[in-house]
Amino acid sequence: MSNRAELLDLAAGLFLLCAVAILWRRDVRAQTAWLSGQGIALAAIAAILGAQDARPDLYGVAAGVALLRAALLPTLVRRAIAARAEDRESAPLINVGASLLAAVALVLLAYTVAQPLVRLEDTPAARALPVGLSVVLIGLLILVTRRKALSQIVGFLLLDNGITAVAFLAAAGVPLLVEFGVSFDLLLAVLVLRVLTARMRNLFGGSDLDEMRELRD
Amino acid sequence: MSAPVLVSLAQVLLVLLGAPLLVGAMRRLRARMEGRTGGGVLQPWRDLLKLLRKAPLHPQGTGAAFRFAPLLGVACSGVAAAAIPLLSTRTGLGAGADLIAVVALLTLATAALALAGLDTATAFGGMGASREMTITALAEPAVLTAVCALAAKVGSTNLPAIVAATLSHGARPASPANLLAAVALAVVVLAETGRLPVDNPSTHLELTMVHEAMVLEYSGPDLAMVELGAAMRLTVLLGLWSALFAPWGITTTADPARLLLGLAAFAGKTLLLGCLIAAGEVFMAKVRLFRVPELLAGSFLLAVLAVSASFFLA
Amino acid sequence: MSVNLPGTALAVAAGLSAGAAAAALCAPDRIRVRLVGTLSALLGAAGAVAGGAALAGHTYAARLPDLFALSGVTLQVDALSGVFLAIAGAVVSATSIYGIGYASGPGRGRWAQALWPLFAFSLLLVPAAGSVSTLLVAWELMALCSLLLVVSGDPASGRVREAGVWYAVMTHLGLVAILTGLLWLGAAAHTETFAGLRIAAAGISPAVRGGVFVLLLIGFGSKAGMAPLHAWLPRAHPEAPSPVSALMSAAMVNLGIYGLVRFGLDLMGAGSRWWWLTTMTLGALSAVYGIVQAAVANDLKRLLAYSTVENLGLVLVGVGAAGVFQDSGHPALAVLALAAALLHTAAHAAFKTVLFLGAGSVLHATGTRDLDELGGLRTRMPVTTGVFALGALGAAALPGGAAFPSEWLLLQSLIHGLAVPGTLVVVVLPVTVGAIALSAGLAVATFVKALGTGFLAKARSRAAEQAHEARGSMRTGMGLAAAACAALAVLPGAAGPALARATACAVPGGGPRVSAGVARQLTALGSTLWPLMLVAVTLGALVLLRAGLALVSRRAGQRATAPLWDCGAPPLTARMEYTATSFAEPLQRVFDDVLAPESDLDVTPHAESAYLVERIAYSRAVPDRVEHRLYNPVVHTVRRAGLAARALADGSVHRYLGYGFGSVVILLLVLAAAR
Amino acid sequence: MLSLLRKIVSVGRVAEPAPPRPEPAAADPAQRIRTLRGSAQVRCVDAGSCNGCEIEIGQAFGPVYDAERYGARIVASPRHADVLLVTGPVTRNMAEPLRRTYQAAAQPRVVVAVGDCAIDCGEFAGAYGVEGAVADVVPVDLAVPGCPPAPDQIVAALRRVTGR
Repeated sequence: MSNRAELLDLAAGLFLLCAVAILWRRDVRAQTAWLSGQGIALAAIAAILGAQDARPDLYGVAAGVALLRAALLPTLVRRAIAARAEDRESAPLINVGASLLAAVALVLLAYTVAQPLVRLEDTPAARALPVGLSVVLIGLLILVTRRKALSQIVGFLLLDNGITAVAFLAAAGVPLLVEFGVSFDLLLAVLVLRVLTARMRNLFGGSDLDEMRELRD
Repeated sequence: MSAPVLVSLAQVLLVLLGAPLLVGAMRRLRARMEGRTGGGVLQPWRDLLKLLRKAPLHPQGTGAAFRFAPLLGVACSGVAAAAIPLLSTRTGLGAGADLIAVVALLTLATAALALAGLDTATAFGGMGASREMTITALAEPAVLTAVCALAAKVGSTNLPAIVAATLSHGARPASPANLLAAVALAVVVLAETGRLPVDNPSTHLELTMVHEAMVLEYSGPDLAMVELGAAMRLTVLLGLWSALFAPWGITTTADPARLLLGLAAFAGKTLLLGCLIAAGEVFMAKVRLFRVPELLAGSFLLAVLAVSASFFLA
Repeated sequence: MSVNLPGTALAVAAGLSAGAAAAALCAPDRIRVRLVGTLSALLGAAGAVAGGAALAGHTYAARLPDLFALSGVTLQVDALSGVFLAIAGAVVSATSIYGIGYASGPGRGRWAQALWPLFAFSLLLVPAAGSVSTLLVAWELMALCSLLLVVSGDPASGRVREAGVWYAVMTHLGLVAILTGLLWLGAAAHTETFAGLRIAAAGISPAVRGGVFVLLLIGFGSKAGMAPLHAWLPRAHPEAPSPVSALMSAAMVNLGIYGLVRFGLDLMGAGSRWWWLTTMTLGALSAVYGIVQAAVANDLKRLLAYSTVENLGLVLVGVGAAGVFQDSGHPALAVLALAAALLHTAAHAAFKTVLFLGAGSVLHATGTRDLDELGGLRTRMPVTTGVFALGALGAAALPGGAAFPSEWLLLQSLIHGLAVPGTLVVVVLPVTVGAIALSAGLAVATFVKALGTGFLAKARSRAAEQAHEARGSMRTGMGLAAAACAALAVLPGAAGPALARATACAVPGGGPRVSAGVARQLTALGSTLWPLMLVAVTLGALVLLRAGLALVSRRAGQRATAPLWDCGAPPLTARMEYTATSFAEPLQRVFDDVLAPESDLDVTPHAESAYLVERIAYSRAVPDRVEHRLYNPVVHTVRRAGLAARALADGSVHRYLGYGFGSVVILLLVLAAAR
Repeated sequence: MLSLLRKIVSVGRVAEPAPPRPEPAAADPAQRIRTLRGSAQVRCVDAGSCNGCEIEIGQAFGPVYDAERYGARIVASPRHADVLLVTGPVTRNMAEPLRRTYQAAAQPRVVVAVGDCAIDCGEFAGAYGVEGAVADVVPVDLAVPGCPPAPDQIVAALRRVTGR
């Protein structure tokens, strides 16, 4: 096996490890640190794919991803936490142990459903596809099971990282423009959510989603 | 005596003599980071020798379990030290050096000490035993699943075989399966050796104790054996971890010169890992007892991922 | 022609069984117990000889057409039957000797004693059966005898009656499932002998075979304590007299495994993959659920019963894995997994006999099974404690224990199974390994609890303070079982050839070459464990010597005795000890979602002020959740249906006759329409 | 975490340089009991003090005085201990626990009376709740006078035990 494929595997492994760590930790600040790590791993995946297919544009994408996912977005989330200390704990709906066991099931599920795709095209990138899929599912799990709006943002970012990874691995990279378009949408979304949570906090004194149910009318 | 047997004996001797020094170095580093000077690397040995010279006591109402658990602890760690390829893959136990058997042997020592804690009939002894057994029970799935990930590729749970296979492929230790399994086992090693964030080895408050609470009743030579056993356990587990994930320096022969190199590598790696743990402990607080299962569930998840990753990645 | 060893031994066993039963009914009281016990022990020995001979390669087949009115009796003994014959025989021997001392007390009826040899013989007859009808008859005999023995403990007690009802209902529902399944199979194959079925099974449609397997899995699985059909076990085992519990838990439940292996693997040729994945999943589930319940149980015998659920779950995992590997064309792995399952069955039988007999001695000596009231037995019952410790070491699957080699082998087969291609295998195997590991870890905690709070430390009640050592024959019985435990722990390799022969019966593709490979592997296992043990023992001795030296060099005299450290504030009473409940509390909290324990806190304030507490009552119970969630609704529905049906029965004879007449007419109409 | 690391680096070592070893005297435990040379596990017993001495003992084991570098370490059980640091006048309620603590420690053991109260009941002499000085209850090997004694005096006493 080539050196590059091994590096790709390693980056994919790190990518998955970061997702698990985000699920594992309760402290949102620690989660953002892992999110940065994941952004770096994602950028590494893009760069390795670029080197493999000799596509310089992917280097650009990698740089963009690194800037945005590893630095900008986590910093935004961290700023949002800095304002209020009590939101640091992610307050999961089901206990962390159970959600970790659920993640075991999800990863195995991702692995099972990705098998036909892997068989279709047996490249190192395709074989790493279940990793991306797993991260998407774990992101969704966090979105579903976490109570605080901030940890929902983390879950959202995780989900998007997963989708991006799937895009890289399955289609060997998306056009530069599309990637940046998506990324800026994401940035916008995070900013909006941040502003919203800040305002909610000022109005209601907390961002517990269960307590927001009354806001629907 | 054949060379592999000598290698094993050397490993046992090394762990026996070196374990207290490792603990001393870790305490020293921690003291320095806290602005103190600390007791020096040799202090644990001084403590041990003093304890051995003290008068042995027989606490009323304790029985054989209490009396023999410390010795069993040292014996189990010693046998593990003989089995794990710390210096060379040619250890004297050959096929007996099985990863599962070594893990089970260390569990046996834990169970014996827990029985000793219960045997004292004191509240603290029972409390420590209960907590220790809870943690051990929950750590087991992560260990064996990680073992599964490591063994699946080599096709054997034999330790020298696993280490030799890793050594023969230069870049193998960095595969994603190994990476995930390494993190999983690292958490387990922390839990099994009673380090932060699972247990605080330097606590004086009985209600927060896990391992310490079981041994409150020991004194003199018995306590020396308990402490020596704990130190050897730490060294052996760190050695096992480094043999599995950073096997550099371990020879596949019994050549004396290479063994010396292996010795230096072993000392360096173990010291580095020990110092990492000690330094980490300065920054960390103990987690609540009922969050420990979360920690171990995460470790189990990583181990399962390691197994899956060994299939879908590389 | 030379004498056929298994056949002769079985005939001897039959004679001894009849003799012992007759002796129980007729012999004078003075010698009755001793005579029945001795004859039953010999019966067991004969069974063990039959099994041993079968394992050594002797086979036996016979047809006795006149023995039974309609179908006759067909017997057939091969190495696979041999495993179960040998186990059952050995367990019968140990428990019968134990029973002499146990039954000597007052209130032991003749009928209960007469049933004992019959039950024992039925345990030998089931694996020796060579046709469906013989198997069913033997099975029913076994079920009936065991049921009567369960309720023989104390028929007046409500709990015993309740246990009896549960056991009766579940064992008969299981029988119905087996009966239906086997009749269906027999009808499809047009034969009822095993030899005929083996040939005909290949021609039966997969759908029929699948249906038969599901029925058999339900029937045999419920006998083997497979979750969620285990509910009778934790009820029947604690209430039955201890030798009966031992015999049921160590020998009878194994026959469920025998049925599955015989029909699923041997006669129906492994079938489809989903059969075995189901078996494996249910096995893993049973293992984890059983041991979680055992970990929080206070009743020593209930704990042991749940441990049986766990261990049989592990055996089911092995059997399931064997099926999966066989199905995917890896006979060598299948043989390995099946050998692990059979070895674990034997190991479980050995240590569970020890543990149940030990628990019986404790019950005999103290009158309680509640771990929270025991403790301190170590000084008063040293032999029982030692033997129980050996059994607990086995049950915890630690090195030196009986179950360690078999669990090790099981893990080996699963780990090597990862090489089998197939997504499902890759998904299922790691999770199964995790489940086995979790059950092994919890088993350690469970048996540290059982030994530590039950036997070590201080007595927690007067009953435990006044305990006495078990009688001579009880000690002998326990000692025999403990010796078997020790042998399995240190010499598992010796079982290699026998297991190879037994697995060759069930895994046809294996062939002698593969079996020889397994034998080699098992021998290697034996030699693998030897150095470990040896070195551990030597090192232990060395360290001991060192400690002794330190002692001698410092002070020639004895160790000074000091009071326990009580934090300076005496007295340190037994009430301050950790109890079994408090020991298991962290685990109970961790598995809160699985166990759903019920706790009740009742605070009675003082009459004068609401802020002063007069009394606090706390109670906690961990009911079987499966039973609550699954069985109770079914029972309620059935009861409601029954009540509704009572409206039909108003006592009028005419009406009842009318029902009969009506059904005959409807039946005839259906037949006519079908024509 | 980074800020903590920065603080560790910037503060560095705060332990004061070790003062010269106290002159060994014939009455020193280290001279009498060769077993304890180089290592002493310490158990503190508050027999009824005002907690002034406890604060000073805490300082003695803190970063500045750092008694650990001379081989002394605080432990959680008298079974593990060689040295009992007893403070305060012995109150009636603490007399028996003190005796039992002394018995619980394995031979050889050293009792250090810390503070004036421990030596002669100090301010509390003759009070109704006081049983007597520490020496009235258990044999005392070393005394550290002062109300409260300074940490360096406590450290010096411990050095007399460990001989370092």
